[in-house]
Amino acid sequence: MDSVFPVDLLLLALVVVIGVATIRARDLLASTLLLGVYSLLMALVWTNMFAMDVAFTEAAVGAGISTVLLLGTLIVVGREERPSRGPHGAALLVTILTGAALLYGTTDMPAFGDPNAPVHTDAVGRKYIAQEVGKVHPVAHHHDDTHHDEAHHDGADHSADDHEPDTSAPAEHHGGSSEIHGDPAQDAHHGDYGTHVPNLVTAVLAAYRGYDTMFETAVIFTAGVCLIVLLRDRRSPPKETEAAA
Amino acid sequence: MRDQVVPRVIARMLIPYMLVYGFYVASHGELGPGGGFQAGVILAAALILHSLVHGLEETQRGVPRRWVDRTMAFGVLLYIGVGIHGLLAGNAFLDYSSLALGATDPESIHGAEAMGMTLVETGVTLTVAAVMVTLFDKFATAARR
Amino acid sequence: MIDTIPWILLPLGGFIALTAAIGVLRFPDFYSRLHPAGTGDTLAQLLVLLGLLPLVTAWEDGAKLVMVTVLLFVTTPTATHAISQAAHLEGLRPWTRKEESDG
Amino acid sequence: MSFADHLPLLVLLVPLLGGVLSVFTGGGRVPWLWACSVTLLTFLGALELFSIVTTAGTRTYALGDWPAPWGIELVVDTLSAIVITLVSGIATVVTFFARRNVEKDIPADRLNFFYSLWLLAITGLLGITATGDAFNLYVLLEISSLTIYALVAMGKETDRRALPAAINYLVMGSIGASFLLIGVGYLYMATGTLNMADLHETLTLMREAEGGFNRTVLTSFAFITVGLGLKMALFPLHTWMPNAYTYAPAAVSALLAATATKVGIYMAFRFTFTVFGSDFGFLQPPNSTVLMACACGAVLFGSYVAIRQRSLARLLAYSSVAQIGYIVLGLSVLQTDAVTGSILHIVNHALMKGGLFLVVGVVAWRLGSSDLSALGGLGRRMPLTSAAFVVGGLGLIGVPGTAGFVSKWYLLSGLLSSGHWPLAVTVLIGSVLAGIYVWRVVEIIYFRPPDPRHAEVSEGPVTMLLPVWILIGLSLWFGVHSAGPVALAGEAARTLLGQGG
Amino acid sequence: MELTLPTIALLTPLFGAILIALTGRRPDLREGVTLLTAVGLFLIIASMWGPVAGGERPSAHLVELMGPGLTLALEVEPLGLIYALVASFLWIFNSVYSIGYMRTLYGARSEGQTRYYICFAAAIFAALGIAFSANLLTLFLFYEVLTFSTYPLVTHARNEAAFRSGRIYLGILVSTSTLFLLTATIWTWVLTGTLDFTEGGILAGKASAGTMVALTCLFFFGTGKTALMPFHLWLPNAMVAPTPVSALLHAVAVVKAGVFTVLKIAVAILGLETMRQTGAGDVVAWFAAFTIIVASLLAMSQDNLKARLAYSTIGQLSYIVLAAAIATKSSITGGAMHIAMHAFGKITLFFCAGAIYATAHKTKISELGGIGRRMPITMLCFLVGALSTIGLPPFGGAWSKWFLVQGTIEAHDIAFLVVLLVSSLLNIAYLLPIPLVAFFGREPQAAADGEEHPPAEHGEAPLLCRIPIIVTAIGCLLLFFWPRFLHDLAALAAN
Amino acid sequence: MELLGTYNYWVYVVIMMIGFYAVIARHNLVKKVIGLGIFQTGIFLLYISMGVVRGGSAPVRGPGTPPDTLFANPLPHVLILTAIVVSLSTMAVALAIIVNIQRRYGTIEADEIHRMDREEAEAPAPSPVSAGAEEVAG
Amino acid sequence: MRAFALFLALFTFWVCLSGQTDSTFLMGIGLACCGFTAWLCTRLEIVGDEGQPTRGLLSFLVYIPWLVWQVVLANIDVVRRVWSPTSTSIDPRLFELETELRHPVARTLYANSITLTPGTVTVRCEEGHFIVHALTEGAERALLGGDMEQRIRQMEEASR
Amino acid sequence: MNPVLIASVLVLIGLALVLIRTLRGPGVFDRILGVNMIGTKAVILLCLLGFLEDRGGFLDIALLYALINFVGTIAILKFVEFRRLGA
Ligand code: NA
Ligand code: NA
Repeated sequence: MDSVFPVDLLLLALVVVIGVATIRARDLLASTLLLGVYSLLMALVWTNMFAMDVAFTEAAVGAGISTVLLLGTLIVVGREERPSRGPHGAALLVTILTGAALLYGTTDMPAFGDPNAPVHTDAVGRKYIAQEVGKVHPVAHHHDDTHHDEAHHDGADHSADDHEPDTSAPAEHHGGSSEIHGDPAQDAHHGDYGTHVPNLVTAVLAAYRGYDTMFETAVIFTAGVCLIVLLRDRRSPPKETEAAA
Repeated sequence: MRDQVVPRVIARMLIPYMLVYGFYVASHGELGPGGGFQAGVILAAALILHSLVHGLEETQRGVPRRWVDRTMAFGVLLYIGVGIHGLLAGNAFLDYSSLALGATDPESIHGAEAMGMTLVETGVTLTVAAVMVTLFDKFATAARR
Repeated sequence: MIDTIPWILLPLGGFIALTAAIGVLRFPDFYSRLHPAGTGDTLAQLLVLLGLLPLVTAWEDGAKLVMVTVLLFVTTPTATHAISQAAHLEGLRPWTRKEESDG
Repeated sequence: MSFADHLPLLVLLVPLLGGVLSVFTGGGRVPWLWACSVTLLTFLGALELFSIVTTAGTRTYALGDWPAPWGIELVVDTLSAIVITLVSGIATVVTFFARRNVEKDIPADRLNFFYSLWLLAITGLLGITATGDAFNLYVLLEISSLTIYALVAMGKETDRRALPAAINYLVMGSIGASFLLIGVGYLYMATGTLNMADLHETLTLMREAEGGFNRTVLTSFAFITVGLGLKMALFPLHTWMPNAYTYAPAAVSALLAATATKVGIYMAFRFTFTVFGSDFGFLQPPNSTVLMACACGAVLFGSYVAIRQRSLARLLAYSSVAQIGYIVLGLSVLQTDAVTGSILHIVNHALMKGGLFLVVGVVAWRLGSSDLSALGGLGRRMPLTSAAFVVGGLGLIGVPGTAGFVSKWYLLSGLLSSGHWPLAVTVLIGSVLAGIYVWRVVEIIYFRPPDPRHAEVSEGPVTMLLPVWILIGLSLWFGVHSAGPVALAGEAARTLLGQGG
Repeated sequence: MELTLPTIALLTPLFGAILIALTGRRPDLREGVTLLTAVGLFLIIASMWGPVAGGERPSAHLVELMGPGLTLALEVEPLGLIYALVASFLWIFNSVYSIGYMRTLYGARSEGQTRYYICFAAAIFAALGIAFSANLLTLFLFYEVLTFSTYPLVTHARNEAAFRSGRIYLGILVSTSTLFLLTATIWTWVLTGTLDFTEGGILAGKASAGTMVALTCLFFFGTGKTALMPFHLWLPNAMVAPTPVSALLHAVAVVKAGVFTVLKIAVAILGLETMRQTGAGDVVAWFAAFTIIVASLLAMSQDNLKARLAYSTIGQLSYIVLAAAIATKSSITGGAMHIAMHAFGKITLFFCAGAIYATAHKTKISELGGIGRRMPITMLCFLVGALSTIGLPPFGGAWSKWFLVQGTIEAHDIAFLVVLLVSSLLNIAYLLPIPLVAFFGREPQAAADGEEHPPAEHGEAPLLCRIPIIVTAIGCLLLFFWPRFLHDLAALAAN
Repeated sequence: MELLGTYNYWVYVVIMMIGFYAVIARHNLVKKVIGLGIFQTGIFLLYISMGVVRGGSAPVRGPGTPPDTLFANPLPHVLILTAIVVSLSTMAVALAIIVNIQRRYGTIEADEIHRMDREEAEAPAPSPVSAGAEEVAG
Repeated sequence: MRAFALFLALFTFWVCLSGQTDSTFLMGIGLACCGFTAWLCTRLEIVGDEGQPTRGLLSFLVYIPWLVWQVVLANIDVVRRVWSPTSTSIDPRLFELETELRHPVARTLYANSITLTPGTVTVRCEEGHFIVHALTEGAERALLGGDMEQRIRQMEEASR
Repeated sequence: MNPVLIASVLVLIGLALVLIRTLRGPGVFDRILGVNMIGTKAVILLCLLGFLEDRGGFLDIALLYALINFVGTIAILKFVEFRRLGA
């Protein structure tokens, strides 16, 4: 039994309790505080699920930045939520239907943590982990319906080798997998980046899916611009206007 | 909070270390957890702490709004610029291997890839830090009456 | 010898942390709850640090562990103080035994 | 790699860079000029890309030279090329148009930021169209959404109701995006990949292996459909749209109406056909019945409510609800002609509605209001603007000679040849209702006595009328010379339906 | 776009419209242009008579609208030529009449006259497009253009009543064409893959009997311009328009476009043979018969002259619809001829009504007592028009009625024969009293409150109104004695 | 074990339902935004759960990592990093709009705002200013 | 001078964090970042006596073990009171504590030390006096004894 | 069994107990105190979890969280005390 599970169970139970409390609190300040705690515990959950970078971010964002943003808002809008009458029937129905649909979808899902899940056995995740994606061959820039076998770095598949035959098996092997497995000196060999990028998350984030991250940065930038536009400084000095005009 | 001695002193002590910690997280993204985004948040948190304790005006005297606005755009531009470098070098957009500047040995290529990642992460850091500071600035200003 | 240190210090740290939590839950008013909050966790962290140090493999991990502890030693009392100061400024009055016997 | 190879990327890199750099453009007319140049450049690139794709077939672009499905790839096929050209073209025209409206609606010291958001919104829309990655699509969708929320909220300078409209849009849009995220997550869970082509391949293999529907995939389909339904304002998930279109700055409404919802529909096409595949069997009864019911509801409800509106912008917004219904109707029957009609209608409706919202822009700029009560006698005082409205309105009805007729023709022949009589009747009734709401406005414009408050108002300036008539004129042009568009849309439809092409 | 004779004919009124727009500020020039265009157009169309009667089919490909099979194309064949000839010929005199009428009533420079002449030219353009269309798509397109181009004419008065009528006009015409005609067109396209007008129809063997019935109903009811009940209301409502417009609606272009369309569809889409075999026209035929009788009865109850004429038109149109529905050779011939005959008769009647209004400001039949003595020529022409409409010799209407009757006999349908005969009696009952009253009735005296309607000291209608009346009345007469050329074309069409 | 196999997914569904309910049922706009945050965190949990491998470890491959280590799939982590950023940005924009609403309406309760708008629409609107007309005059 | 001291401290911090002493690149980056931070902090006006009390460092290092010992000692007391089955074990009170400490860092250290030692929490930290909340009378008396203030005053004097 | 897990569970239980205080209040300062304390406990927990699975990266998160927790608490207090953030 993994140590993941007991801690995970306890944490998740707490998360649910806090979630409900956050929603139920009339005092918006209390809601804000609880949301911070909620994020923090969620970060713990994710730490426990080996998602270090995500936990790192969630802690910084959920407990830090969004708390501050909410506080800034509450200063303007006040702390009290006007009381409303009882549970909202239609909303409850919609929520339950949505939840039921989601649960229905989970019934065909692989078990939690199952190493045979498609997510782990599919070539995509495995090549990320091995950092053996390899660049597109210059000739094959277009019409690459057969992109599965274009990687030119083909080392060993480090994980889940024996669970499912790799449909996109590497076409040619430089050296043998046994050599790499056996020789500790070779352990450090990573196909795409040598030893430079041990954090696989960073590799995927900044390189393989760097395009996503570029737009993520653009999203942040967008948020900044939106705020500049939407929250005009009321005491904006007139010289600023002049300078712009 | 300027007149509350304990938070003020502690904040003054902490802020430089927070900043350095932020830079550390940014530059060690490839090695461990964290990266541009987290680093940016930490850097911003340091400045936010400064604003909380010393007041917005004082922070903006040290780090003017204009800088922040420029940094916000500069980060994105750095990211795009690294991408365009690959494009101009005859590879695809965001192909960092062109940062090896013609070297073809695997070690240089790997180093170039890592360098590219560091550069784009720096771009992310700058933008995130600047935007987070802007967010705080805007909400704090909006809240002032 | 070095293997037993974690076995002593870590559960002790956990116990202190738990104690502090119970204190916060049990104590009658805000001001008295400050005490376990401001002290219990720092000690717990200290014990955890000492308990974990034998398990550290890379020296920078040890350094970080120390840093976390130092940081907590700096920030926890500061935060506790700041909270109590805010409460006091707000006019929150402490619970006293005399009051209880009066009421 | 040659310049042409980079085009799929460049068409969205240019507005992205332009959007970021726009922050540095200072004030006055510089930001506007900048935005105009950027969109024009984008449009020229898109035209070039369009000609390449239509002659040489689908283009792909592996970002960072990482092969798909590990890296993200851009895929521009006929449908994407059409939508890219459409979006960038309309963006160019609307940007050129926007100056006066924006100067009136937006404080002068925020113009560079406004155009920054504007260009980023366009970037997002173009990016959605070009990407071949399901998650990247979500990210780009959020860029465009976020900017559009802010752009809508900027209508607050003239009418505070823009703010609730924007927050409502934001909440519903975020729910939509979240549903999309859930759907993509379930898909990823089931297949382990995010690349659209790869997803399709894996799903096909899965179906063959399992001999039935995987419940995870089925749920994913449902959530993606609902999410995109929210984004494209498909009845009954359209409730955010009328207010957003009404209270947003006029230029923003035009951009939104012409491009944003269209891109939403484009996404529905991508997921339905490229990812799930028409042969997947999801769009069979009863699933398709739900979609058809929504589409029919959209047509009837949207048209009916449009008749009862008191503001021109709102009327056009509800009309959009109805027109989106037509497009979804075509999609839901999975028949070549109907899908062709849908694709045609994406383009045609974008042109017509874009032009009509620009008319609203001219009117709002001149009269300070787009209330129908203020439009009396407009036909005499602003003859060209009014004529543009009439032509665009006829297109909405689907009168022969306008582009609207062509798309409706294919839609109807698709519906009839697949035996969907009730749907065809709905489309026809929708057209009649469209006739009523359009004609109501025409009567006011031409026959009501002028409002004395606006007695002195004269025709809009050439720089505003030109964009209006470019869009309206194009919709007329495509109404007559529609053979080319029809052939192209037909090819796109056959490709989507996997009939070769 | 091929610049052959049909194309030139089609474009002539369009250029005329542009010229009218350009000369709008100078009324004399403007109206001169109108007349010149009308005459020129008639000559161009008349020049096609010889070749078409000789079996040629001048054609032109305009534009490939939506790809193969869905093009805009023109082809001149006998039926279309009849309609085009009638429309272009009557346009000349309608223009003359318009000039007289509008100047008398409103003055040369009054509001909206340029628009009036432009729309008139545009309506003729659309009518020609319908007449020469080589396929159903082209026909449908011009059919809609006609609707929209005549809308400004119907609402020429720009008052509340005009809007209401305009709404009804557009509402009925657009919704019937959208809901039924378009559906039928697309359905045909889906069934056959072509929309080209073909001799013998294109649906033979492609559609079941039930489909044929449905299609026929969709086509016939979808052609709202035939004013088949229950979609007839637009026609009486449109009488608020100036009289020349009514003439255009009732005689020159609009309703004739409707009946031309049904005839054309019966001949070249549905196919007469197929229709007869499948009984496709039965439902429509009964509706037409019903319309004929009811419209005649309604006409009798109208006191407003133009309203009575409007209901008369509804009845007369249904003759042609009935002819198309019966789908025999004679009935089609009769129907085709009736287009011309009714046009001449009805335009005469409307011209007269307009002349009476312009001269004496009278609209009600009950006020017409003795007017024949002040306006003898006008009322004489009215009598001629009425007799031709009723179908009595020696006027043109007699021939078309004759072929219609023959058609019902060929179809062995006694019921429809009876309907025709009864309706003729009704025609007499509601049309003849008017000239009788005019000539023999007593001139009404001033009403009690009376300065408003003083016994008008007026004489004949203005010259520019009188000439067209006389010409069209003579036309009615000539068509009886020289029906040959018309009959030949009609018979060609029916084959 | 079967129960343990899917409980994570149940929890995520529950969390999403909590947030979703708040988004649609609450009138207070700040509460809606908070609900949205919880809703989205639920989705993040779904993704992160996907990446977990029993017996795996964090996807960092240091020099000392044994070669046969099972790693959690890094891709969901990357996706969620992006999604968190997006969610934060959305929240910031939403709150900015809410601040504006409070300033212009004096309330952030959606139903009250709706009521105010309706009342305003029913009342006769003041004459709008015509900017274009001004420009023509000037 | 202070900025340089800060720079040195920061770089030490960096080395501890990074641990990659063999990577010239990372160390170079570290130097640059620490330099930049020092410069930025100067701009932000947080470099100074309050932020970097460099001179009292040595005596501070002596003070720490004593403080930790106090923390441990006093914690035992709080633990006992927390686990005691009745709530009678505490008798909270608020009292004023005169202090002669002037330097902000010294006052901060004193205030935080009071808070860290269980049984007492600094509630207000005013010029010349603190307001302290004590859990028991014993804790109050221990503080009023002034042992802690004495040690800190020695440090304050040493750094002057 | 391992000492790290024992400590983790103990800390986690403590965290849950503090949560009860946070939820109950009664005053806003009790909540703030609770939140701050949960933060501290989370930091301890993060240190422990790092050694539960032998991953150094956790310490970075702990460090970050200690910092963020402090800044957040100061921000909240600023809100409560001054009803503003900026000055
Ligand atoms: Na990282
Ligand atoms: Na204490």
